[in-house]
Amino acid sequence: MELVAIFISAILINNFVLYYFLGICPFLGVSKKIDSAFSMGLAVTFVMTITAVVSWVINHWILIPHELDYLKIVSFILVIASLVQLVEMFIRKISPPLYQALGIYLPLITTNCAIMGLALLAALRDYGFVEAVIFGFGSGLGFTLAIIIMAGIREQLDLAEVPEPLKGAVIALIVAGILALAFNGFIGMIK
Amino acid sequence: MKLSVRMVVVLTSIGLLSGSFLATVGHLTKERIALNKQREIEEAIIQVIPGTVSTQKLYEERDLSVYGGKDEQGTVIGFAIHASGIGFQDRITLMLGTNTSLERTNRLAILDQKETPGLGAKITDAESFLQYWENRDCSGAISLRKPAARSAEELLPSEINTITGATISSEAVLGIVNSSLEHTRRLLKEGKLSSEAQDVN
Amino acid sequence: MTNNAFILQSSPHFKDKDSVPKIMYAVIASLVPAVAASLYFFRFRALVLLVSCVATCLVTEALFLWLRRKPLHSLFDGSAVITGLLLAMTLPPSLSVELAIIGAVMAIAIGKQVFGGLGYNIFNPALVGRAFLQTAFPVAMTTWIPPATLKIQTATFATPLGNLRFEDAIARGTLTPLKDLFTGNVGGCLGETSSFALILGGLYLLSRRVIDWRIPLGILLSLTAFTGAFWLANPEKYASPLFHILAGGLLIGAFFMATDMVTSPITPLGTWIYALGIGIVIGLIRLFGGFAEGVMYSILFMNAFVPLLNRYTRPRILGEGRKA
Amino acid sequence: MSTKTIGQEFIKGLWDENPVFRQLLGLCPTLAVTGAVINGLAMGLATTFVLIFSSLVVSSIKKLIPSQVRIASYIIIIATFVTVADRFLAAFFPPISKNLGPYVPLIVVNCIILGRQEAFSSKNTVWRSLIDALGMSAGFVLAMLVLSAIREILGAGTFLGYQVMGAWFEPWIIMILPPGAFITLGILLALALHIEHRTKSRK
Amino acid sequence: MMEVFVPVITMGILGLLFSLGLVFAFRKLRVYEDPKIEEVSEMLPQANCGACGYAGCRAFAEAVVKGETTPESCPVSDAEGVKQIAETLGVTAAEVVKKLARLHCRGTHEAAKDRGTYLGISTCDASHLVGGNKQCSYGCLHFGDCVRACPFDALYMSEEGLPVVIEDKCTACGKCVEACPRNLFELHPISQGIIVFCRSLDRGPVSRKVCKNACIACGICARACPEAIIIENNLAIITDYKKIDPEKIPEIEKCPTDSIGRLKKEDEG
Amino acid sequence: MSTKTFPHGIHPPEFKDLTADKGIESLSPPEKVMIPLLQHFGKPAKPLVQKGDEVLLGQKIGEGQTLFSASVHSSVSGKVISVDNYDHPGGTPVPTVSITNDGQDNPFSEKKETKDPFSFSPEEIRQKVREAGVVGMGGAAFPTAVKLSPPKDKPIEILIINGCECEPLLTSDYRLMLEAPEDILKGAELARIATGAKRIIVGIEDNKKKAHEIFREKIQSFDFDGEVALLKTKYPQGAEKNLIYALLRRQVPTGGLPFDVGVVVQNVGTAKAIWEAVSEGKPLYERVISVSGQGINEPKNILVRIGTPFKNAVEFCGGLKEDVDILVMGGPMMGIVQWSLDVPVVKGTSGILAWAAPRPGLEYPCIRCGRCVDNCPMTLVPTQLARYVKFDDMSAAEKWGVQDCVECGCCQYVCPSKIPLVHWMRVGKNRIIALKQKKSA
Repeated sequence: MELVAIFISAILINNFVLYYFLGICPFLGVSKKIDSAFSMGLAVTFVMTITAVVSWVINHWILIPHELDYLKIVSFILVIASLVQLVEMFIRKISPPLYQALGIYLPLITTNCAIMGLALLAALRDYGFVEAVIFGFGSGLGFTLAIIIMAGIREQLDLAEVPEPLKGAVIALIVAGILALAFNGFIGMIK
Repeated sequence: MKLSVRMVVVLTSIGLLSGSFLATVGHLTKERIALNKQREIEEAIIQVIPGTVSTQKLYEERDLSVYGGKDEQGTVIGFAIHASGIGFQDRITLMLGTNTSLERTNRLAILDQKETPGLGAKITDAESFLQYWENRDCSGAISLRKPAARSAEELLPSEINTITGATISSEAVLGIVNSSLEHTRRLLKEGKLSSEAQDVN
Repeated sequence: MTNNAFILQSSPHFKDKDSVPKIMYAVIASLVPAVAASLYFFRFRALVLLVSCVATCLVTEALFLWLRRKPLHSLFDGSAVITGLLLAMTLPPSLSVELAIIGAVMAIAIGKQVFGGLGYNIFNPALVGRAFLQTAFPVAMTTWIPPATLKIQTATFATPLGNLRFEDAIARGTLTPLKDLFTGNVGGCLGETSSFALILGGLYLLSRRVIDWRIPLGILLSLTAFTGAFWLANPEKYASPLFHILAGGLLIGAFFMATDMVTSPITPLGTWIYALGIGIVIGLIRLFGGFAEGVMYSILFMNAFVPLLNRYTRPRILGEGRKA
Repeated sequence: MSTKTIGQEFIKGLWDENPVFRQLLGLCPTLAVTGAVINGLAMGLATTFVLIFSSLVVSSIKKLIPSQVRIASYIIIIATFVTVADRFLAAFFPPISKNLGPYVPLIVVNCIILGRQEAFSSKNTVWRSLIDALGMSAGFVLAMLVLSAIREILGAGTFLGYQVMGAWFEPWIIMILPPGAFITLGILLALALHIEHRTKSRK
Repeated sequence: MMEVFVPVITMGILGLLFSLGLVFAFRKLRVYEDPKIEEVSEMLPQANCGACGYAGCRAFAEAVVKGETTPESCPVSDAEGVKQIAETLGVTAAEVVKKLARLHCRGTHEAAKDRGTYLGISTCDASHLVGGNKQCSYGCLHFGDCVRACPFDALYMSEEGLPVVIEDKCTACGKCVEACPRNLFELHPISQGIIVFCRSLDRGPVSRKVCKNACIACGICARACPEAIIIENNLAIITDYKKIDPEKIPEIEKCPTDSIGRLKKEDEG
Repeated sequence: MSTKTFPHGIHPPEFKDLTADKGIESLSPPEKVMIPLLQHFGKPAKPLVQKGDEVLLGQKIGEGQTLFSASVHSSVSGKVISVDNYDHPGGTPVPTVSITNDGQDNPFSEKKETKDPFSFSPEEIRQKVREAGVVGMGGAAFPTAVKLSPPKDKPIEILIINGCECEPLLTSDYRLMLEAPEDILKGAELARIATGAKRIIVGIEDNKKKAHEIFREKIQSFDFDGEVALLKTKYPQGAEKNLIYALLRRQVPTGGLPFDVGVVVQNVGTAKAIWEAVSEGKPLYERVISVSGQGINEPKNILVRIGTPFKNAVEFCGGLKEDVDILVMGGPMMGIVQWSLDVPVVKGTSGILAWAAPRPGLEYPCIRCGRCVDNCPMTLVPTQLARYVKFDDMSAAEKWGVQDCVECGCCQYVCPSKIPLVHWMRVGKNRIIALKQKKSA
């Protein structure tokens, strides 16, 4: 039950983008077209799930036993950065079509605060291994949901007479605000 | 120097330098940070078990720690249950003081919450919520009075009043309290809450 | 006869008489029974809120049209009036006028004009205004007064849904009778109390073919199925589907909010998914969520999916996919 | 190379190249911790600290680092200073540290910082980099201040905790919640674009 | 001692691993790119107008470096820019003659009569689809598709209703030539003096009826300069611009409808 | 009797009573005819005469250049006065042969066909139809000979005779069906032979009950496998793809032709022209048109020579009323507006209509009511297509099927925002073609 709660809450209630403001840069940058938003979402979900695993291992096998709490930030960021590179190379090797779809988004993910935020939040909340993985996967799906909705809306707004100074990031932020309002309806559903 | 060798050397040495620098900083701040944490907990324990002079950690796991509040003689005069769980919007962390037999509540303190300001956030408010938690019968599960009773006198000994308009937050706190009480009771029965456990540090 | 007199245009040269203002004024007309009911049940409070919301919406719309250097005639297309009316109808009668005005400004400003005005908004403007108010002033927006017809004086008064969700109404046997829900003799937002008046207006809109019949039907179907399943499983804990349909903002949502043409899908399949989705999300929020009422949130939530629905439910073109 | 005077180098961060309003960088903390001025200010200062020191370090050792491991080295350097800031706040300002939560460690992935190292410090002298870092930080702090002031005043009726609005004022709670953050930043950006557009067309 | 040792070692190992990974990646995945592409790309105007026939300035730069095309194929670059690119690549640049877009119509609101009340979409191509809003079937439709198509803001609609080329801004990218549904634009060298300002193939009486400034194929210009101007399909056509004798220009400009001649001051930006 | 139909579509006011009961009258040939060399879609025909030539009635004056263009014949006897660009009802000037009428109507060919027309081979029928320059008379003016030549790999089962005339106001086909049912059926039989079809279905809308009855009766006397089907009165019932779907539930593939589903559709007027071409060798130099609308003083159905200026036809019908402000060639839903009465009647002219248009309503932004989607007979999403075209996203417009639009006008008819949807579609198609040409160039 606890796992389901973590999962649902990561997608709908404490959505990474709309509640924690994590991953705003790609959320605004890669949400212009649905297709690329979808690929970005998949890439983030994939990397988030792996990050959840790896950061848990680092945290619980190296940092906590040796009381190296203060190395958390630097080790997480290094691990994420190398992980993303590794994943990129790996995908390029095993599946060129997948690389075409996802690969170009992977470098963008390195400095995506959603990934780092995930590792930090999972550590902060002291999640167990399975919980951390579910949290990572759910958060990735939450990000994907938000960015796809946003891309759909922005594709439609491309065909709207949005006033000139509001075009682009501004209208996207306002839409994000209204989306955050709409997602508010789900709070309190998990307790 | 060959480029790849230089790459390895540069990065490794930056890593080494940063490691030693951080070790120093970590070492310097470690105690202070631990002290801050301890002080925060202690203040909360003193708040929920009046008369506490010193405290002792009796049990610890994720989402639930039990502390003993001691008087000047060093006898445990009450338990302080430090628990957290999911609230309306995000996690709620609270501290509940009880007597040593876990049959009466002492006081409740909310340490961390992100409930709706003006509504759910009233769980931190003494008048509308916390006052009802004093001296409740907690030998069984505590229950919620809804719709809210007009005065504390109307409530049963094991009842607390809902915050009008914030039933879910009230329920969330109640849920965290009841489950952690039950858990603590089990620990007590199993003899895991011995006051001979190590001092809080 | 001079040559220059003729009109030059592309075919077709016949056009139906219906127009945007006509549609908008039909919606306004359909709201008359509900407005009347709100005036009857909440008297002066209703009047004040209705007038201030409509006036603010018009003023805000005019201001934005002026700022954007657009012709002012679109002020009279009736859409701003509808936004104002619908917003007022979804406000608690005890709400102060200042807050209602803030809501109305937000409804037009961030709900409609920032997207380019009529026809381009993604979310229902009235609901954006209301959601803004709900989040900004949660206390004021969940404080209810009894209708004037009940003649009781009390500081707080629960809506039928609040009573059900937060006060164990079924167990305590205080569930609001269906008859009261139907006539509107209960607490709640201005325009949502009288199911009778809303159904009347809804049927008018359906008969004029102003709204898509699939939307109210889909919402009612999925909500009935969802709440019905739980009700059948445990009638001691869950209320009947009929109660859920008549209580709260379901009818005003299903007939007047979800059917907003601009923010609902244009494809038939998309419309079905949209409507069924709204019903399910309402059920989820009402039964398990942190709010007693979920109509506003569920419509806004499904509004967000409309562009995706439109895109992925494009009807098959006649002959598409057949081999040439 | 840059031909700007030192003054211009500093000023550009405030408006022309303001990281938040003009370059849309570092939006995550800008949105997340601006519910109260004190948090916004603390965040701004923490970022300033990291930006200045990493710029100093990067610009002074730029010649030693092969370009292939450039980014990796920057990340380590930045992460080191972020850790320092994080530990410092936790040790001496525990309430603020608690309020900012994971957002202080997240400075490490703030695009402003990596961006400045990549775009400026790695190509310029120590002195210029310092000025640039100061200007950028000032721009960032300014943005944080403006946003958090609006949100705190409207959302709670206070500024830095002091009541500034009269008793008649009903706080707009939405402003300190996520939707308010998005909408306020959106409106501020629109204003910034509008002002920029007007000054440009006047030229 | 351990307290310092462990973190230092940990960080050292992390740095080492990371750098090894990067070395590996650098070795395996390096993609060679000619640095000249970057250089040339920076010299280009970055208008990405596509007039050169490539997907954008970057693509053009790649093509130039590979030798697929020549520097002067960028119609937007001025002579200086082309020379610079050519020097970078070590090739000689051909002489670039600055060209400008010219409108071959003088059917102002006043001169060219309307066909009727046009109620369609306000673009030239839409109007052209229903035969146009002007009685003349060949002339300017006044909706400014060319103005909207110009990536350099080098066109504006004059009050008389015709697009005007701002000579300083025009780069002869040819977007307006493509945009005009009636093909009224042509690119001419800046020095070009004489131009026919009409494209109407209507017979003289008809042309005269629908537009005051239309060529009525009277033949005055052709008689004045028969070696360069002919009348064909009811229209004066300059067959060879180079053969026009400057001395004959006054004679040519005796055109009764002003539909051939030098640019008038008011037509220049 | 059940009526067949297709999904969606609209039912605009018909106004057919203006001319439905008026028999076809002949308009005497004018003093001067202007015969455009382009009366079909494709390239103009090559002129065979030049200024000063004497021509006879029915003499070929323009030779179709390609398979898809039709030959043009003189509709009077007289003298060619010019071969030059002249205004065409299509909107832009095309090469036109102007002939002064000597009033003699001396026919070009004297020799009458003696052979029984039904004994011709398919190739002979096609040859005669091509020679006579017959094109589809419904409005699109597609060369009929091409329509009668199905590719070998696509066997034709059914020939549909289109008697729907679903456009409001027009009654020329209806009158033809009443006055020359036998010629139509004979032409249909010839077309059936030429295409190798097994069955003939005549489709008639149920607002033309009288025509339906006559055809049911007359078809008995023919020995082919035929059927007269009653269709619901709905626009665009007469559109080829919708008609095929309504009668046979077959869907013509997107980008395909009726051939692909084993069907050929011919308009009633075309059927009659086929009969005349094959039995008498008579070229298509005259046709029946409706001159109608509230703006015409005496609405009539008239038989006119190709090349007759609109002015003559309108004056024959009492002239225009004072308040007329729209003049249309064809039906009110798909017809082309005219700015002058000097243009000539062409083979594709089914009517000349004029009325006083109501003041155009203001155009509002699309409120996404979805009526265009609910009424599009091709099940397109017109509003989305129009937005794609407006914001110049041609690849999306293509993906959403802008090229499948048949420009029937249903969407624009119902649009409460008064958006010129069809105009946008046409602009879109045009831009896509231009882009493709640019790409291939």
